[in-house]
Order: sequence, then structure tokens, then C-alpha cells
Amino acid sequence: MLGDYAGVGILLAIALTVPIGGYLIAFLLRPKRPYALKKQTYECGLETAGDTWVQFKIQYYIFALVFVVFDIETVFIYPWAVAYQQVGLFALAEMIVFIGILFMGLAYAWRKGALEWI
Amino acid sequence: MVPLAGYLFVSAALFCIGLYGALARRNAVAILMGIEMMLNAAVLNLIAFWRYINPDAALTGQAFAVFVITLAAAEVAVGLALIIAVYRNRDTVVVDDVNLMKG
Amino acid sequence: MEFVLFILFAGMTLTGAILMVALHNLVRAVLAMILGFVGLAGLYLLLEAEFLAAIQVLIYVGAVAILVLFAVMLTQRVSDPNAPVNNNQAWLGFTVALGFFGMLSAVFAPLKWPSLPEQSVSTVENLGKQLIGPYAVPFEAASVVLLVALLGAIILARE
Amino acid sequence: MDILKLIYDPFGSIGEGLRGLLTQLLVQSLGLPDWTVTLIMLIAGAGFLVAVATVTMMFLTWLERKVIARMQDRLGPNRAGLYGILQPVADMVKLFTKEDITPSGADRVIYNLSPMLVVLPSLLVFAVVPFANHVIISDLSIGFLYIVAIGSTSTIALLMGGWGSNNKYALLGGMRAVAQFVSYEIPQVLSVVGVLLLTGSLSLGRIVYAQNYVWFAAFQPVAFIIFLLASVSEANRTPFDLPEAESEIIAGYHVEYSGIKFALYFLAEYINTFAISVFATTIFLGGWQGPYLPGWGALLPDWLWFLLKSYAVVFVMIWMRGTLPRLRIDQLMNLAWKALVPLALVNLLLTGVGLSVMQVFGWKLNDFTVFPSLAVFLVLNVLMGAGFLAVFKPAHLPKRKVVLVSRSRAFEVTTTFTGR
Repeated sequence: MLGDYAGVGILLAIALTVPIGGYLIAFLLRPKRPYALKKQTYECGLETAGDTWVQFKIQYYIFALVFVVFDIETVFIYPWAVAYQQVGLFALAEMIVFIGILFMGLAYAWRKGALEWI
Repeated sequence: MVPLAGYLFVSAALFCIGLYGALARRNAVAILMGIEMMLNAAVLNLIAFWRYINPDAALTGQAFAVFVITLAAAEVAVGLALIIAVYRNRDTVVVDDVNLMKG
Repeated sequence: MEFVLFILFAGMTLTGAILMVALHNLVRAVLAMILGFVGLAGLYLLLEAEFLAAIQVLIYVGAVAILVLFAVMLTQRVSDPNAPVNNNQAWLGFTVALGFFGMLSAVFAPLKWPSLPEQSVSTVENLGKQLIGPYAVPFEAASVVLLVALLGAIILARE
Repeated sequence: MDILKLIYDPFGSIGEGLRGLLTQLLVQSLGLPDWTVTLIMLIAGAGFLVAVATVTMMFLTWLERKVIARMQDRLGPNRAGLYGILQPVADMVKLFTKEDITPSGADRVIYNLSPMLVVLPSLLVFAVVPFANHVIISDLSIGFLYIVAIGSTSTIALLMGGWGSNNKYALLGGMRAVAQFVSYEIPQVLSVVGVLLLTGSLSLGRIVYAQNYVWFAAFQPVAFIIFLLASVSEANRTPFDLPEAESEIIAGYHVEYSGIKFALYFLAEYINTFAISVFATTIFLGGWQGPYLPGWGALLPDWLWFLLKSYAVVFVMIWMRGTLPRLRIDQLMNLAWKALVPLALVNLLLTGVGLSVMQVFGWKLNDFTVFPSLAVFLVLNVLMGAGFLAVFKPAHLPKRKVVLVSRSRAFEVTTTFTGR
């Protein structure tokens, strides 16, 4: 089984040469004349105001949260889908219960307005 | 060939690093990260024992590991939500400052 | 060859974990944690649990790490850069962790473990049959746990 | 060497030749073990793949600009080379020789690491794709899961880029990109589960073989549409390009990047675009196989069928960009969570029902009993689509008046304005 992953490892090694080679070539070719004004953070032509840590919406977190729960659900779905043809209707019944329970979660999040981008 | 003790060593080291992180950090998020590392050490143990002791078609260790990962992720989701709730009420994530229960 | 890979992945895992507890900047600590998770996925691959390796990357790197990063970014604003990251009992924690590690090593090092069995039958298909068959109840219970986690987290995070 | 064989199976014949040569040179002359030959073959294959991906990216930038220009009644790049075909080369020279600016407040390590990590997953996902019969780097048994897992790591790289630049807009863009990416990952993955059910395997090679008779796009039209929409959104392309909306948050997570680092972000984006079309081709459109009609399959070589289908999907994506306006972020999230996820879940369960019907009658995918099962699935899909449209009626959308302006009329309007 590990032999199958040799190709992946080699592809990883070769793929690494693209960004590293790019950095190297660019390092040799490009000019380098930095000064303080050039290195300022870009902000619509003005000097940057205040801290970078602005207060983010909690909504980003809520979506990530719902995503994590559904991501784990998909982890259970893969083995189920692959084994389905050998088990048959019982598997379908189980998955209907599984998805039904999670659907309640989605419906709850929907009703509570957790899926609204305010 | 790698002996089973090698994996157990890595797992034990990982667990203890996580333990140190959970005990020493002040930030609640960092404590949760330490706990997460400890759970990962447990999963590594489960899989190592499955592979070396009982590599049968029943895949007991792997099935167990899948459930542990599920629980770990659920725990992170709720734990972080709790931290965010505390942060919104008390404006801090430092566990030493959250001492409302001390009275 | 397998030994070299083991050293590589174990080194990645432990480096990531040590950096995670050592770095002061929390965002960098999370990135170190991700390095540790990737190393662990490599170890699972060496143990021929390819499904576990894939979901380690999928769940921990792709989902949990993002959740933690978002939480760090949501709560970081008021933090004082000069405040200490460790509490005053850090040395005690270090002693406890080191002592526990010594104890664990003392327990498992002298034992004689069986050597690696020749082959395993780890396929996703088998895992699926197990999850639907003998583990049907935990399978459904997992969905209940996920539902409860979702409800609880949404209630907590919104006011 | 037979020239016809070279055209129809270039990878096979060149590979065999190379393998024979290497075996003669390394094993028989130098006495090295056999696996060195396999290793060198793998390195050659991976190198070829990476080179092709890079050239494809350059070609795609030209193609997109040219096609969009035609749709907007412009010419597009036409100075460098014939029809401007050398424009990407000129762009590359420019990007390589541009000064690299690191903003003063940036976290140098993370800022410099991010472009590298963005490119890696987009190249790595190609490892499990069969480009022609037997032309695949490694046909992993968890193939599709591998793609999803590797693909999901790119979000971390985006977030690193946004955070490392120490810029509000970059951080906001990064967080938006991640929120959007994770939202659309769920429907994308769930839509493919129907195909996994029918195949009973996660390996992409076996998914292609299972489409010997009928493509899965015919079995799963609803899932195919969900997959395309979700994938276009994951690649951050218009109409879902909110994270880099130029007019709203300047350019999103890569606003501070210049020179080669910006080029790497761009490279990743276009390789992702191509990767999506490749996955759509492999999973839903029969991969390298021609359509099942008498004599059609052998009409063109495998790899040409594959390229034709992939570029057809790429063209559809460019077409979408040329036609549709950008969505608002709340519309975007609503589409993902309130429409696509429930629909994909229903599709998953209905596919299970259809598969049970197939099993009861003993119908299979790889003989002529595929056609009655196709009828069952088409009925299920039509029911599902109709039910979806009945429940999620877009009633709140205002009726739009479409005004068609012909070419000559547009010309008249222009002349009146200039003639004044």
C-alpha cells in the first residue's frame, strides 16, 4: 500500500521545485530598492489607520462551525457509500436516520438565523 | 522495521507536550490546542495497536479512531464557542481572569 | 526506507507540538500545530491506515485548524503583547508532564511487543461494512453528538 | 515505431521505449536493482505533469482574456506573437523582474511561505487523475478522498497570506475566502457521493471505468450542476469571486503581494480552474473515454477526448464569467447552505433508493441493463429538480427587463454620441 504513495511523494518533491525555483530566479532577476514609503501597508491611498486586528463578525465563526459538523458527516458518508452495494437496504435506512438527525441541526441553525449573513 | 515501541514513544511524548501546553498556557484557546494534541496522541496509540496487535478485517482500532476524531472535533467546536461566549461577556480569554465562580 | 520515513514524520509531529507550546504568537502556534497534524497523518500512512491519514488532514488541517484560527482572530484584539503567555504554575506543569512521560516510558519500554504482522486488510470498504454493521449504534450516536455540538455551539456563540 | 500507435497511445509507447532503454542501461549494464527504473519513470512522469500544468496555466490566461474579449466585443491581447499567443510569456517575464516588496509590518516567515503552500495542493491533486487509459501517477484506493483532503489544506495557505501581510483588507479577504471555500466544500463533496455509491469505490480509475456505457452526468444531472456551481465557487471565480472583489476589498488576501509571489497565487488559481474541469470530466463526463456510440470511442485518441472535455468545461466557466454579475455575500451563503446542501443530501438519499431498485432487478452499470436504470435515475432527478424549484421559488427576485441591442444598433448609438 505504501508503494502507491511513492508517486505522490515524488510529485510533491517535483512540485516543490516550482515555487522554490520561481523564488530563486526572481531573486536573481529583480531589482531591490526598498525605502520606507514603499514598504507601507496599502490602504486605498491613505496611511493605514489603527490596528490590523479589527473586530470580525461572529458570523465567520458560525459558518466555520457548521462546516466542521458537516465535514465530519461526510467522513462517515464515504465508507458508507463504498460499502453500500454489499449491504443494501439496511444501510439506506441507517443513512436516512443519520442524515435526518443532521438535517434537524441544519433546520435549527436555519430557524435560529445562524445561516444569515447579517 | 519500526518497532511498536517507537510509535508508543512518539505518542507518549506528544501526549506530555499537550499536557504541558494545557497546564502552562494562560490563553484558553492555547489550552484547548494542548488538549487536542493529547487526543491526537491517543488516536496514534489506537492505530499503532491495531496495526501491530490485531490487524484483522474488523478494523476495531480504526473504527474507534474515527469516533475519537469525531468527538475531538465536536469538543473543539463547543469549547471554542464557549471561549467566544466568555470573551464577549468578560472581554478576556485568559483563564486566570475568569474567576467568577470564586465568589 | 520505512525507518527514515518514520523518523521524518515523527520529527515533524514532535517539532510541531513543541513549537505549539513554545511559540508566544498564537497564530504561529496554530500553524505549528498544523505541522504536527500533517506529521501524524504521515505516521498513520506508515501504519497503513490511509483512510485515517486522509481524514486527519481533512478534519484537523482543513476544518479544526480553521476553527481555531478564526477563534484566535476573533478574540485576539485586546491582548497585550507584553503579557506573559504562561501562568505562574508553568514550571509545575512542566514537571508533571515530564514526570508523566518518564512514567509512561518506564512502563512500556521494558515490555516485549510483538513485531509487525505481515499484512493488514485495511480498506475503506471494510471500514464501511464495520460502521454499518457492528458499529451501527455508535454510528447513529455520532450523528446525535454532532447535532448536540452544533446546537450547543450555535447557542453559545450567538449571545 | 508505428506512427498510428504513437498518436493513439503516446504515453504507452514512449513509456515502453523509455523503460526498455532504462532497463538496458541501468539494470543490465550497471547492475542496479529494478526499482531504480520505476523511480526514474515516476520522476519523469511527475516532471512532465508539473511542466504541462504550468504551460496549461499560461495558455489558460491567454484563452480567458481572448474569449472574454470576444464576448465583450473587444480584441483582447493581440500584440505579442500571432493572436497575442505570446502574451503570457511577456507577463511572466514582467512578473519575474518586478521588485518584491514586503510590507514593513508583515510576519516575514508566514508572508513568504503562503504563496508556496498555495501552489502545492493545486499541483498535488493531479496525482490521482487518469489522463488516459493507464496514464495515472498513482491510482490510490482513496482517490477522491485524497483530492478533498489535499484541496482543503489550501484554505490555511490563504489565511496565512491574509494574516501575514498585516493588512486589514488582506485579512478580511482571507477570512471571506475561507468562509466561502468551506461553505461550498460541503455541497461539492456531497454531490459526488452519488457517483461513489454507483461505483462502490473512491478510486478515480474505477470511476472512469464505471462510465463505460453511460456517463454519470446522465445518471446524476442534478449532482453535476451542484458540483459545477460549488466548484466554480471554490475556485473563487466570477460570479463567486467575492474574496478578491476588486471594487469592494481591492484584491483580497493577495493585495500586498507583488512579483513572483503574486504570480504563484495566480498560478494556483488557474491550475485550480483547470483542476475543476478535469475533475468534472473524470467524475461526471466519462474521463478519457469517448461517448458510447458505434465507432465513436476509437475515433479520437484517449488523451484527446480528455482534453476536449476538459476544455469544454473550462469554456463554460469562462462563459459564466463573461455573462453573470457577482453575487452578494449573503446571497452566496444562502445559495450554499439553504439550497445546495439540502439538495445534495436529498440527491444522496434518492441515489441510494435508485441503486436499491437496480439491485432488486439485478441491473448493472457495465452491460445493457444500464439503460432501464438510467430511466429510473432520470425520473428521480426530474422529480428532485421539480420539487426543488417548487420549494425554493426565487419569488423575491424582481422581474428584470432584458433589452437586446443588436450590433448595428449599438454602432448607431455610439455614432450619435460621438457625432454631437
